Amino acid sequence: MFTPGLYHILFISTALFFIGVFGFLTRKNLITILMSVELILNSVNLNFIAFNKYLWPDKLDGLFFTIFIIAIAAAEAAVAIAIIINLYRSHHSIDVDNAEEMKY
Amino acid sequence: MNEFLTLMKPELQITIIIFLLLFIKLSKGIKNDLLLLIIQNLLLLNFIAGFFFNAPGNLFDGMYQTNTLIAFQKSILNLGIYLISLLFTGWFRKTEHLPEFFILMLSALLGLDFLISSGNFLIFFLSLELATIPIAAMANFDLEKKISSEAAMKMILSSAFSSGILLFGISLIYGATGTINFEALPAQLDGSTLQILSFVFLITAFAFKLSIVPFHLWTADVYEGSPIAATSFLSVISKGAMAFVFISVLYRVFQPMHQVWYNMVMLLSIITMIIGNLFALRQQNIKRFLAFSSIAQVGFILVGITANSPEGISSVVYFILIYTVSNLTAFGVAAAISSQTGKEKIEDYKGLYQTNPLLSWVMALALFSLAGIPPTAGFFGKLFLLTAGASNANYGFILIAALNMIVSLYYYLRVIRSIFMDKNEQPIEKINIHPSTKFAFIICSAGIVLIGMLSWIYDYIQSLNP
Amino acid sequence: MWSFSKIADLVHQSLNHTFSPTLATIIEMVIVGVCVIGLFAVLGLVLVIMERKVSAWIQIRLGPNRVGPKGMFQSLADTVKLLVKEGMTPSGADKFLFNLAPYIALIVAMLLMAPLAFAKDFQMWDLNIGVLYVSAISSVSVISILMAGWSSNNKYSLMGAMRSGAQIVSYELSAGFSVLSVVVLAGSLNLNTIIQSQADGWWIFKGHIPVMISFVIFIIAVTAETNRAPFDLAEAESELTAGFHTEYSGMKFALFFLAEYVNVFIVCAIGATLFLGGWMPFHIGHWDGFNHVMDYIPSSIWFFGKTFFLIFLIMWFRWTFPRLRIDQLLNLEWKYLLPISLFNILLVTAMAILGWYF
Amino acid sequence: MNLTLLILVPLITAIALLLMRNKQQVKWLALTGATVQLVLAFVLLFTYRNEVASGNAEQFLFQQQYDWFPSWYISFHLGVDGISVAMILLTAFVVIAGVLVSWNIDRMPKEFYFLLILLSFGAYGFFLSLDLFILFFFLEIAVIPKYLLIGIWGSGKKEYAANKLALMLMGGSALVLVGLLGLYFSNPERTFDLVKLSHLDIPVYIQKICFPLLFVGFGVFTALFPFHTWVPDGHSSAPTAGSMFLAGISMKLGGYGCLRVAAYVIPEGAKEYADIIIVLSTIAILYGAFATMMQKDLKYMNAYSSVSHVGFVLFGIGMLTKTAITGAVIQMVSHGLMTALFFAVIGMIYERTHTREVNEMGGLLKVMPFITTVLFIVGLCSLGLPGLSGFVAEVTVFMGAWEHPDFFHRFATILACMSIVVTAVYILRAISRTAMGPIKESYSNLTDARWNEKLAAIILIAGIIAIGVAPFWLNNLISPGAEIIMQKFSVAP
Amino acid sequence: MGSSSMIVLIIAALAFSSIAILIAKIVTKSTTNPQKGEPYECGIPTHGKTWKQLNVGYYLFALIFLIFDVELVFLYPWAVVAKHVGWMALIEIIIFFFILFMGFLYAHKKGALKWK
Repeated sequence: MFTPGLYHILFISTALFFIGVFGFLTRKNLITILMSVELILNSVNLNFIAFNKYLWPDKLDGLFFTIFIIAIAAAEAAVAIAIIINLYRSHHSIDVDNAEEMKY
Repeated sequence: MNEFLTLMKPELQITIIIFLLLFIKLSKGIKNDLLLLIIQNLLLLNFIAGFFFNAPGNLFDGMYQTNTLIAFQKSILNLGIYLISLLFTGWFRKTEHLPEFFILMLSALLGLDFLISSGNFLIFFLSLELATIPIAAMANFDLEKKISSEAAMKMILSSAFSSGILLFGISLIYGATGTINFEALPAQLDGSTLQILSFVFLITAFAFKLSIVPFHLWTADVYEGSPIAATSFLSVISKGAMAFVFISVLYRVFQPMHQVWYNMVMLLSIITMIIGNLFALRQQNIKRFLAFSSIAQVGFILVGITANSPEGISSVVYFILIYTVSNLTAFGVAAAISSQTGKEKIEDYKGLYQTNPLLSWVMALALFSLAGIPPTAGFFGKLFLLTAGASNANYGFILIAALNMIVSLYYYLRVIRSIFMDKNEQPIEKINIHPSTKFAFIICSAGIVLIGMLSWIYDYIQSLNP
Repeated sequence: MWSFSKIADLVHQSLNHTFSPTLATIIEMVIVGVCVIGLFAVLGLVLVIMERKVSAWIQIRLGPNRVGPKGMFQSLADTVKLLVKEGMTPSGADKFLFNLAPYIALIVAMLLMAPLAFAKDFQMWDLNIGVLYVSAISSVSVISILMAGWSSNNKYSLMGAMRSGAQIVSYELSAGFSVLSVVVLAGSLNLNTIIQSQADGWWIFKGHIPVMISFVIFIIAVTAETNRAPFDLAEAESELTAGFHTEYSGMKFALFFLAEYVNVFIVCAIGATLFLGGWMPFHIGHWDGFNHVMDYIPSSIWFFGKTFFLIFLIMWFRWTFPRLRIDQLLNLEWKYLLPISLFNILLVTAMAILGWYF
Repeated sequence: MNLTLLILVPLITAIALLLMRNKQQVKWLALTGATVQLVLAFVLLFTYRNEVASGNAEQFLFQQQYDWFPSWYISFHLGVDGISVAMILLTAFVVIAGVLVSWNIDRMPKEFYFLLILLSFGAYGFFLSLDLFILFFFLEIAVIPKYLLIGIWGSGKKEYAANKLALMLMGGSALVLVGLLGLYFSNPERTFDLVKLSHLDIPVYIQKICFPLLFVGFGVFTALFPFHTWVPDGHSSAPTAGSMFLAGISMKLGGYGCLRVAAYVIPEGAKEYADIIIVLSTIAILYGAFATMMQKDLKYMNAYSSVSHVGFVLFGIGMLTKTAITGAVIQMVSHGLMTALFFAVIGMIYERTHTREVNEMGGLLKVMPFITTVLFIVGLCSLGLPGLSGFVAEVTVFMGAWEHPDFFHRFATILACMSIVVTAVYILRAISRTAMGPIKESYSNLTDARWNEKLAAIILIAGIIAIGVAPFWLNNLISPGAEIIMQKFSVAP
Repeated sequence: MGSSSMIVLIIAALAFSSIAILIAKIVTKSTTNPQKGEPYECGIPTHGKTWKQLNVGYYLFALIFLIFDVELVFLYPWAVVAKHVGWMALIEIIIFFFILFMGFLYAHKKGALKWK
């Protein structure tokens, strides 16, 4: 049967990373931007797990890192969502184009 | 256990203060004035206690590292926090959620302390997030203001993005070397393409946090929108700690790739100085102005970082000590004015000297120090940064930096000019300054003058260098 | 004695004997899939009739009694009825999500089957992180509910979905904590290892009061998590017509219905595995004689017996307690269950370290 | 003689000034401070002469060295030779004159005097320091007070002028800084010490890099040709005392720096670029002179003539002969005194007539004889009348320049000499327009100089005449220092 | 069976449900009627937008849940080794819970756990 190797996983994770970056830079909706960031973090998780499994199976650093990334991502998302809710209350929109009180 | 207590002392102190505040919050409410007094004294104690029983050592298999220099760096941050608690008394007294603000700020400080002490990318990342997430919440503290939540949104999204990039870099380093330990990494680095790629990712993340051009775009908006205490924390303490970490990561971990990062940092430094200065030239809002000027200051810090020598570290630490005192003073004056009159434009400062001579002198001192004019400490700070940077004999680079000092002088003088020279029909009225703020101004002014003149401070920092 | 594992081995060998390994594997997979689908269907039918019978019994009435002997085939008849109903999609709905939601509900229920040990050595996937797997996959079920509620273009659906989301996520915490207390004692996340650790007595007996507290919390929490009365706010008929699946009809509704019952079965199976020893017969310490006698009862009987006992308990609740208001529901979780389970974990840990269990 | 006193006195005066509350107190305190400075400067002069007469042949006398930032090898190293003594005397003269002239200032006197004294603090420190780091430190200290002086108390386009001055001077000091760092890192001992550096052999390629940086950097202060543009604006916008300090002291900082740091430490570089210096300074001399002719405003006139006169300093340095260098130093002293006096007089006139336009004045001799007399004296000094200091200085420079036999140097010297003619034209024209002729109606009831103004003028005139009549004592004072600087050129390979 | 069982189960679930829905589609006959597509709300036409702003309480609970759930993630690895590590594990988890509980109390005090 087909078993996925390191390169397949790296391919996916890199793709995810750049999809995330692309989404972060091009999207207008704040929630979507947040989701793009989560995509980036998840691609990193994949990276860590893959490296740990295929390259350095005797060192568990990658696994630990992944757990912490998940936790931090959650905390970050919590704060971000709270802020976005607050932003929605004052701007009645979660579109970045409407958040333009400050300009050069 | 004993070792644990002594080595982790700075962090434990802060943790205790955080919990004390939490207890205070959970019990029956205390009046803001009294609470602020308690907090100020706690932070003073914290600052003083930071000088005792400092020993070098490792904890948790080198995940947590400390030495006397690191302890001193933490003391600088403690000093900054203490000054913040004094300087923005006017704002704090009006704040509805005072303990929360300090809990958040101290949590961020805790994160920064751990960040400085980190000996492993895991702790590094965790403490980095601990340091940034509360700042986003702090930025949103003026709940009713639109720009505040906008600032918080920009802060959290950009910091999340940058930590994503940082993590990607770390994961590549892990893949390339199999370790995330700072001690073990240098032996594994050979400058292969993958490592350089991952290093680029890492430096990008650092650039975000330090607001190095071209990753500075969030800085000005966040600074302007946040409450001024949060802004000052972000621009002084957070930035200072990030610089400490940046230098220690570059020197300790990426020493084998010295040539690679030297060129990168040099380029970043040049564009940061130039762009920061050019944008600062056209700012009208004092907070935005200080934001862009702090970007330019970061460019100078990078000049010192390129030295790749013990002098580089000491001059950066020394500069940040000075920068902390000077920039906080500038923010303190701006806060004192804006909390009473709500005026934040540079134009509004016209004729300030007629009504508030002392405040004007303090501001002038701070701005001169930021501009690097003798006899203020900023002169020595900048000079030593340039001297350290010049040890690579790259005089063109140093010349660019020195000329940028002139540009920066121009816009600092702009503020000085509106304070001292321009006439104004309706200058800002007499500002009532809270006694504790006055006290902070005295400390800061003394610091600005004396830190430079008393050479033993620099020598002390130099002697701490392991 | 015959056991499932021997049958499984026999099938495996004979398949490998006759076909090439790849083909054999594929055929095995097909067999497993068919078995699981069968189990699913059977479970759905049995549980529906069981619920109706139990409710009738508690309310002292007859219950279904027309179709088949004593109304045994009533649920089959229901299925046929649902099959011929038209499955509509409301005009304002988000079609894709609306149709996707029941699939996800079913996939989640199905995936949860994987680590269950139905009998001795009879398990689809002997997963080393079985407990984690179960809690991870079961969290996904809330997505299908939210998806269904959101896409229906119906206020009641949306509110029901939100309520049920809040409820499920809240109670997931207590459920997680009570599961953890067994993990602490057994020192493993592997369901099989946990079952083996109960060879000299089930945890609910070995672990004294703390584990009993965990067990009680677990039962309450899973009742809430599966949206069953008295926590069935998500589909409170009197308030929200039918909650998140108001707009569903026909077979899609049946799938939700089925998934819900299978979920009940699964959480009860997990509870039985963790606290009541799974397929492990009732053993008492080193009373070898007694233990031997108990071993004569097949392990699958033990497993299904315990599971159905728990299912019965949950059904019993439904007809005993009145429905909670949402504030009461959340209060119960956040003000009572969560602090208690936090504290309980500490107790269990202390007990585990001190060795104060049999 | 403890040289630290010379630095401490102005510093203490400045700090004490800030604590004063009363306008009278401020004035008298400032005057006391300035007097003490003058006394100290004379004490220094006499002790120095005694010391030299008693056979002390050391290059720098009264050396003091304290560690300051030992990890950078920076020390607080003070010491004087004849050149520094001359410059310190000049500073003391100008300071006391400046304080006296601005006796009647009514806008924020405390701050005004504070900044003046702070400026003098920077100047003293600069002339005394033998460590390049503290030299640079004092150089920069002397910049910002000028900015504030012009910006707050100035007139005309004061903000523009203040900005231009501050930025150009700081730009100059930035170049100096890079040059200093180059020197610092190229010597094996990592020292900023001037004495040590002068004994080290700095590689020639480093000298070739550092010399232009240092020379141009200091040259900005000295109105080196393309960088002289701050001079007219700054001088004309500044208040009287500010102009006096600017022209009298501040421009000399640059000249002293060029001589002491650029030429002395980096002789090879100086040799390399000497021709360019001569070209530029000749241009400055001629350009300054001709530009002065076009001016109608007295302050602008003096400002441009300063460009021309200070050009002689650089011209002398560029010649690289002992006589020329001595002449350059004498020119610095002479021009410092003269231009300070000139600005003081212009200030006095402006205070009374409220105009600086030459064409609007006339016949002032009748109403203010003292002031007009001083104007005569200073004008004559400026055009180089024998018996006054200007003559001595310029003649020494030309003599030094004539020592070079080749065409290039001769030609440059002749060109520079021509400027004297031009100077005579504009000075005489200006004096005749202001002092002679019929008096305007509105000016008929103007008063003559007050006691403070008289005192200031007398002090400065005394200096001018002393140099003019007895130039040898100044020459003797300076020439040992110039000798040592010259040795570097001859010894170097 | 190992991890491939996940694939098998997903396929089985998909197959089961799609077959069921397909059969239902074949068996039933559908009629169209504009009223049929209306949301089912007591027979009266729907009033206002469906996706209205929900009570902010849901978000608060979601946020608090997020924090606790993540914390639960950390407890899983801890729970496995707690018995072997011994007292240190207990002390560490007490500190952990203490911090967590302070946050919980804070949320409680702020009224975040009160349904409004």
